[in-house]
Amino acid sequence: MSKYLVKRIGYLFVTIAIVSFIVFMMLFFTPGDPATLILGNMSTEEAREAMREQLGLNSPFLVQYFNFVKDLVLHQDLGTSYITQRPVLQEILEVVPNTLILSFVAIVIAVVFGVALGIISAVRQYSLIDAIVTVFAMIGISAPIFWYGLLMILLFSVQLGWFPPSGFDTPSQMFLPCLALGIQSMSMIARMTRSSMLEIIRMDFVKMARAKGQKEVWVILSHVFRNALIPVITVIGLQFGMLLCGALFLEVIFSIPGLGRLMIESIKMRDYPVVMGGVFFMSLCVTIVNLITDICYALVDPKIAKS
Amino acid sequence: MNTEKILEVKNLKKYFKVKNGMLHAVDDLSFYINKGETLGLVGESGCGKSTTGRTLIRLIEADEGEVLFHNKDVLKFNKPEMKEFRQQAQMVFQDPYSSLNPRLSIFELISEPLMNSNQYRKDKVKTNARVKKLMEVVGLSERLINSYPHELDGGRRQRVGIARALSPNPEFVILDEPVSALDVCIQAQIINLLKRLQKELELSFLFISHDLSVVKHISDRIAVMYLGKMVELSDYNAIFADPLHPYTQALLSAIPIPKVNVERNRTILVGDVPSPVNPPEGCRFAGRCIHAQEKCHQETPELREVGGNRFVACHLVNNEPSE
Amino acid sequence: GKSEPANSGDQSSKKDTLTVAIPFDPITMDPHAAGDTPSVNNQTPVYETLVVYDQDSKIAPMLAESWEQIDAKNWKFNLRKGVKFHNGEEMKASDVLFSFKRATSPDGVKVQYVMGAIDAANCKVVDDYTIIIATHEPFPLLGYLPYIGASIVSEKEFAADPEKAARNPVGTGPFKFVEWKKNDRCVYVRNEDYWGEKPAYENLVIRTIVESNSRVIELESGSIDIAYAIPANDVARLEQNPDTKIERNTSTLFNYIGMVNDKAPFNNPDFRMAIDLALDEEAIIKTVFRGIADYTPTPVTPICMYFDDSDTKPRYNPEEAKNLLKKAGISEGTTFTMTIYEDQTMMDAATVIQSMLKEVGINLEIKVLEFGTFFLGLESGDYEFFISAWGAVGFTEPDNNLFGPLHGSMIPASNSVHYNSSEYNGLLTKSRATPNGPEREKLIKDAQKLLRKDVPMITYANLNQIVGTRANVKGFKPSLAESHFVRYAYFE
Amino acid sequence: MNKNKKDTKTKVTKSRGQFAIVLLSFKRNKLAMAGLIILFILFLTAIFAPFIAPYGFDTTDYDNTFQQPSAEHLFGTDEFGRDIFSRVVYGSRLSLSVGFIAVAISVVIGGTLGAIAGFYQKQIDNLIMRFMDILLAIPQFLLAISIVAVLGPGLFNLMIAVGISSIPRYARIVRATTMTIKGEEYIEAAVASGTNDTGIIFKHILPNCMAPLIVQISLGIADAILMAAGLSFIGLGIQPPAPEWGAMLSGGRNYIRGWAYMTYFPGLAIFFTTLSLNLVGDGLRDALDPKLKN
Amino acid sequence: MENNKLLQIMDLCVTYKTQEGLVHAVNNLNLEISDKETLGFVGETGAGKTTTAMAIMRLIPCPPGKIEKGKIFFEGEDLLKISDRKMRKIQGKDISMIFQDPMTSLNPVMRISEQIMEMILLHKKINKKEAYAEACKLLELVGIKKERADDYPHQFSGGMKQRVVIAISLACSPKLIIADEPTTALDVTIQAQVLSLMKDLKDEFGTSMILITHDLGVVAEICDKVAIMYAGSVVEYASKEKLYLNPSHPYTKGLFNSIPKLDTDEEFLEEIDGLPPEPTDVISGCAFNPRCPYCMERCEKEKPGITYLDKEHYVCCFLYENK
Ligand SMILES: Nc1ncnc2c1ncn2[C@@H]1O[C@H](COP(=O)(O)OP(=O)(O)OP(=O)(O)O)[C@@H](O)[C@H]1O
Ligand SMILES: Nc1ncnc2c1ncn2[C@@H]1O[C@H](COP(=O)(O)OP(=O)(O)OP(=O)(O)O)[C@@H](O)[C@H]1O
Ligand SMILES: [Mg+2]
Ligand SMILES: [Mg+2]
Repeated sequence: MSKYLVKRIGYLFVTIAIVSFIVFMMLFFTPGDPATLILGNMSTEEAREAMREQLGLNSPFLVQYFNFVKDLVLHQDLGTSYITQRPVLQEILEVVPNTLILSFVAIVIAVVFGVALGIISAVRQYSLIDAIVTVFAMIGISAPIFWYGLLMILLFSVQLGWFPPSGFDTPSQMFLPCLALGIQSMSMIARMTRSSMLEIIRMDFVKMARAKGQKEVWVILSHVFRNALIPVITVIGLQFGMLLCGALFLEVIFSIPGLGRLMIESIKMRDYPVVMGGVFFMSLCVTIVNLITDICYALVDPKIAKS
Repeated sequence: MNTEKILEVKNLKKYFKVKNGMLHAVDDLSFYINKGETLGLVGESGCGKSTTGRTLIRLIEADEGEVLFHNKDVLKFNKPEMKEFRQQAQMVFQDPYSSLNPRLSIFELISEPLMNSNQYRKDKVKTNARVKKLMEVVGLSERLINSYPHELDGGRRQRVGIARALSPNPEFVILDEPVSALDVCIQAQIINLLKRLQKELELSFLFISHDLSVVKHISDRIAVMYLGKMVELSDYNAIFADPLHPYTQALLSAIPIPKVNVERNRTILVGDVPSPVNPPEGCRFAGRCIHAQEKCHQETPELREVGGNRFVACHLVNNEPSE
Repeated sequence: GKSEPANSGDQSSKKDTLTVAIPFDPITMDPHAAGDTPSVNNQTPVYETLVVYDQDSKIAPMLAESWEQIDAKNWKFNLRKGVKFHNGEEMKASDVLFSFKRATSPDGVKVQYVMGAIDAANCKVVDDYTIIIATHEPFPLLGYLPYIGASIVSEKEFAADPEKAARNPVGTGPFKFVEWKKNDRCVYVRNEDYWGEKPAYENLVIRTIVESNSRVIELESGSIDIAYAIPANDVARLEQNPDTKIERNTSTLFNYIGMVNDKAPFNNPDFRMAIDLALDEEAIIKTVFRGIADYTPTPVTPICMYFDDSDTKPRYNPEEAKNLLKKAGISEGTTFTMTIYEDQTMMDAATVIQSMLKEVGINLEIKVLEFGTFFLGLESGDYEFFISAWGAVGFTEPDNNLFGPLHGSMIPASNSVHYNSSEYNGLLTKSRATPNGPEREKLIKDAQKLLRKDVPMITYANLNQIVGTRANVKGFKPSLAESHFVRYAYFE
Repeated sequence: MNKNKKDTKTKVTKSRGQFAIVLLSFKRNKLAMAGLIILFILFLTAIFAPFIAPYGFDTTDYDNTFQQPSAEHLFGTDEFGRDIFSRVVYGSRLSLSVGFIAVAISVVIGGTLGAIAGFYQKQIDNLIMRFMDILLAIPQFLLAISIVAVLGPGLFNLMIAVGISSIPRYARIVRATTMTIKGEEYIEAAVASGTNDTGIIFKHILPNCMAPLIVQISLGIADAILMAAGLSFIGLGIQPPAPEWGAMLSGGRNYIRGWAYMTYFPGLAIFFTTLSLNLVGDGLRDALDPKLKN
Repeated sequence: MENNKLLQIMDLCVTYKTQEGLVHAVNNLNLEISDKETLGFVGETGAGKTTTAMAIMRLIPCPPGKIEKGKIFFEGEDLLKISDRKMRKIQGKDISMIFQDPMTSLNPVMRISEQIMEMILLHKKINKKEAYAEACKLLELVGIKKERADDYPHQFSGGMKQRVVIAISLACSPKLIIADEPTTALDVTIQAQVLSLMKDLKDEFGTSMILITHDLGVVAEICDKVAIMYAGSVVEYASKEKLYLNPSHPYTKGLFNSIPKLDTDEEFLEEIDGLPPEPTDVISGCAFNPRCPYCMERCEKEKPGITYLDKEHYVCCFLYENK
């Protein structure tokens, strides 16, 4: 297991290194001059040239990338934001907790309700409740998150005045965005749980458990569910990337200071260090979550635990 | 019987690289098949029967050894020679469900091997006639010519598989468990069909199966494999009347016989077939053999002739058969 | 927000926190590195300048008690005594000198556009409370001094650790900085040692709420007291709501349609005039700004000093426009591209302009670029039509709106229309050397008349400052740009 | 071991093509049928937009701005007095073409890569799939944003961005199916009958890859439409006055307080489009995947 | 009702609703089994063997399955009428079941010991520790070392898994074990091991057993009685000896003739023509009539009733009606 972990973590670093290279390359070829953006359009060409020199924007691509890596490795430093002149790491760390809280709460909501609904509809296949869950899940998957985020504000903040439409400090502020984000993944998870439960439910060992005289509830929970969990875990892992994207919309709609918004703004402002840092961080999150899902996988599936 | 060797295999080896070592799927196999003869290849699951069959026609590339087809080494054939060879040697697969492409019609399936020869590719009428002839030969009604495999039952599908193998007029056909997926009644139909075709078309068969009674019914000679090695090879009568290798003996005694009141001395093997990954030195059967001795665990027994055209790989069998 | 909704007036007398919502997050707290409105919004509570525009847009003393112009290039300022920085140090002339030096050094590169005029090397400290400020060329310095780049910072703090100082501003203003939560809020507390009249409330919170809807909803629910940049379509509702009200002011900001003047057919004044004639600016204002903006005939907006009020009507005559187009050799159905960046009002305006130009037989393709890409092309003069804006500084000094965007020496930096008229250049250069008075007034007005004739750009809207406040917030008046002063606000 | 014996149960003798079977199981699946019908209507709408829409998508009418839905303007009018119904109708052209073309891009590139990886395996496979893994480590939407930033906004660039960012999923699925199919006995049978590599890829592997791919495509188009709308929503999408639904939604957001209907209709349009595609995709999956049948 | 009958099935009908139509999986099936008796239940694929077994256990998935009519008496009580609770008490404790495929009948994520303990804890009032000890004892009984009790199924070979399943089914010393093709998925040598184990255990515990299979050899080995099933109903029922020596129903005869014999050489096998009926087809008269070589006019119109050839031997065929 530990060897496996070491290998995975090594792989994680390689992935991130290449991701950073790709992103760096993409940014390099992106039109738009950071110096102009920093200084504004009233600035003089000399000032901009000086700024470019100062930011190292005039060196060749590989040199710039090398400097980035050097700083990262030697100083654990992601550089300084062109725009705010603050360390990128600090910029990111300030906003990242909100994004993580948002994603985490959403995923908890999604997993708890998604799995429960999935189980219910699988067990009661073709029943009314199954139909309702299926339709609900389809709606959850198809409706654009930025739309129902808005509708939620319209309903809960404007019409009913129950929750504030912006900010992310108090639980009441967090409720709407977390719910909105959770709904989408919940739908995915519910459907996945349902179909993998249905697949497992037909297997011989389930019949065997019933033939033992086991109660149906326990058959479902102790035999079917644990096996059905394996594909569900993959979905949860994959959901995380999607969740970060959904979070980005909600950060915009609910005015939440988060990583997604920071990224969009930085991309627009050609604040390369922040973009790099953000991508770096997001990839790190995604890869770590993948690692965690793989470990959960191993915990659930004894076959994988061995190898 | 004609004694011309159509196929001769010498020291064939195929190892697969797997996670924790080398999997000895086929290890130093030698045998031959005469023209018009059926060689039965039996053994338990995973002992390398299919791998042997596949390496013979180079669906898998062998690691070592020679496969002489009409005295020419198949393993050294170049592309055009291979193309020629593929017309002469064909294969019928175990699973009539997965061995037919579900998207092709029966006509397309049967004519596929023909498409490699110019005379058929250009001439639609000829192909059509040939396919219809083949369908008739294997007992498929002509109206099925445009149906798709999923519309047919297992027996019919296997007939399609056979027709397809026969379409380029091969001399030699490898039959990889062609009946094991079928019910007894259908199985009987297919076996009869194969026997009839062999007679009519003077085919040579390599018949792979794990069902000894079926093998016995169809084969002239039988080779028994265990964990990638051949342990015994002789005439079918001899094997059933007087199995020499302890494994063959155990195998025979394990077959349930559908008769009442037959008294049998059964040797029930203990333990499971060991893993073929990095097998130890010595006789591979030694671990389960009730007669195993010191020597068996240390030296690998060679397949040797023990008279009467019988071959066996066991330290404990005397040079002359006991009769 | 942290603050609970204030339901009625009885509670508000006790209120000691003012919460302001702005639409964007500040970029920096370093006044010499700030060019953007949100940063200015967050620095005005903390930093102060030598002089200031009062609520009536007149120059008034702030850190300087009095001043005089010694000659064309030198000004003497007498500083206020007993002014303390938030770190307890007293403000001296040396701090002023330091601030100006810093603002004109590479550190102040973002404020170069204004501060570059100051010749820091020749500024002289006379004594602790007197300083002489020099400019390179004759320059209307006083009108520019309320600029954020001219803020006075503590020499001690900035000399020691500029980076820390940039994040933890230490100024002389009525509020002390407490914390800055990125993309969320900045928090301030009243400076109890303030030299002047202290604000009526103790805490100031400036929140970043990007969504205009949310800003309005939060204002309605009482979570915030003042909301900047209220969308025009919410004005009526906030005015009707007894709990909220709208404060508005005109401004020196304007949006314009740019045409690259050194490129055919835009180099033909007839063509430019034809476009002006084809556009019904009032209709644009009505649709895009829901009527809450004014027309300005030139970059000099009506509030500016020396506004030329002889010719203020928008020109709209599609028939004449067609004639002029014919004269300019533009055939019916010619297609042009209008490049804009993604700003809702600009996209809306472009949409309206598109349909108006269609009336005179010009097809307009709208190309929306990202902000970053937009400016790149602006510099290189790649565009045909474009829409841009000017005037973030917000002074009534007309030079601000005439020189940067149109003076020949500013090509390509800020003169994006590449207008280079020797007559116009001469008028402006001369006006800079002329002290305020009838002579300067004439020069400035002539410049405006020239622009009216030449139409190098079509200024279609003079924006209004629209700020929503709770009904119990008094004493607040929007400034001419978005850098409003909240220090005078109080709860009733 | 003859595990295969079990399969012998699945016998179909009635003469039905695969397509007919899919259709049949589709007919039984009411949700999928509903999806198919909605999708069909959408297609008709897109094709006949000029005949359906009562006004032009960019016809402004400054005297009739902000009209609530009425008989004259089914969905009301927007801030320029444009008829929202007409815009939504014309928008179907954009959204559907963005969805289809973007997916076409990713299927062609991803599918080819996946097929190459799956067929030749070993190093090539390793190289391609590691690269795909890396692309997958960047959240897809972020990747799309970055690509739009590089290329600039616009209809075509939007398609490219959405297309490129979903390459990995098609590469993966095609690779996986190629590899499964490669292991099928009928491929061996084809080799044994002398068919060459090209014949095998085109006659045997590709046609059999289609089932899972089609499912993925129909779900993928829904995702692509959503993603394109998302990009428009944050202002990186199609240029005005093109009636892209995401952009309409984004624009309508400013008027949500007094004129919420402006966000209802484009939102509903996106929703129904993706819903129908998801339903159809789901139905296809059930119809094509024997495991889920009972 | 005679009292020595442990299980008696009367007129059982089971149907499945499928896309193609209603499948009459079990049609008016009658069957009985006495104490300490082993019944072999033979038939082709799709004959309805598994369905019958599931009906006894009351595990027919519903939908799509439905028990249309019939009675299943177990120790005098109709299993189809009692409450779920009561049925759960019987499941596992009095009747236990072994499924066809050992690969899938064990839960892959539970330890072997847990799976055995589950059964014990459900039906015996003992604590976990005792249950664990008992589970180990059961494992030893089926020839698996108790050290391996905490392993997971994937660490076992097929034969071992099937033995674990047997251990589970024996855990509560049931009165009846239903074994659904317990060895079909196993190799011959392993099959021999498992069969001999089952035989020993059955004798030791004195349980009754229904052994479902399509292999007449297996039946010959361990059964006392045999029921031949065709298209959902039993066509012939007799003691093993009687059936093997005197197969009477044309289908039974065909079945015997289809099997390749080990002890005699024949050129061709006798086959039953045609194919088993489609599950959805309703055949009027005797279900076997389209394939029956002795088919009479009457067979196409009427369903044959039960004809007793002997006290222990009945057949459903008009050929014997008047004898
Ligand atoms: N491509 C492969 N890669 C790795 N191992 C393989 C491969 N093909 C076969 N093997 C292994 O080689 C051994 C022999 O396999 P083979 O299929 O020849 O056995 P078999 O006797 O035909 O078995 P069966 O009766 O199940 O068909 C098995 O252990 C199998 O797992
Ligand atoms: N869950 C089900 N849904 C629909 N039809 C079913 C179901 N289970 C069984 N059947 C049908 O009922 C008939 C009898 O099936 P059953 O499984 O009892 O046969 P069997 O004799 O056990 O066959 P095998 O030897 O293949 O196990 C078959 O035609 C089968 O297709
Ligand atoms: Mg005009
Ligand atoms: Mg069965």
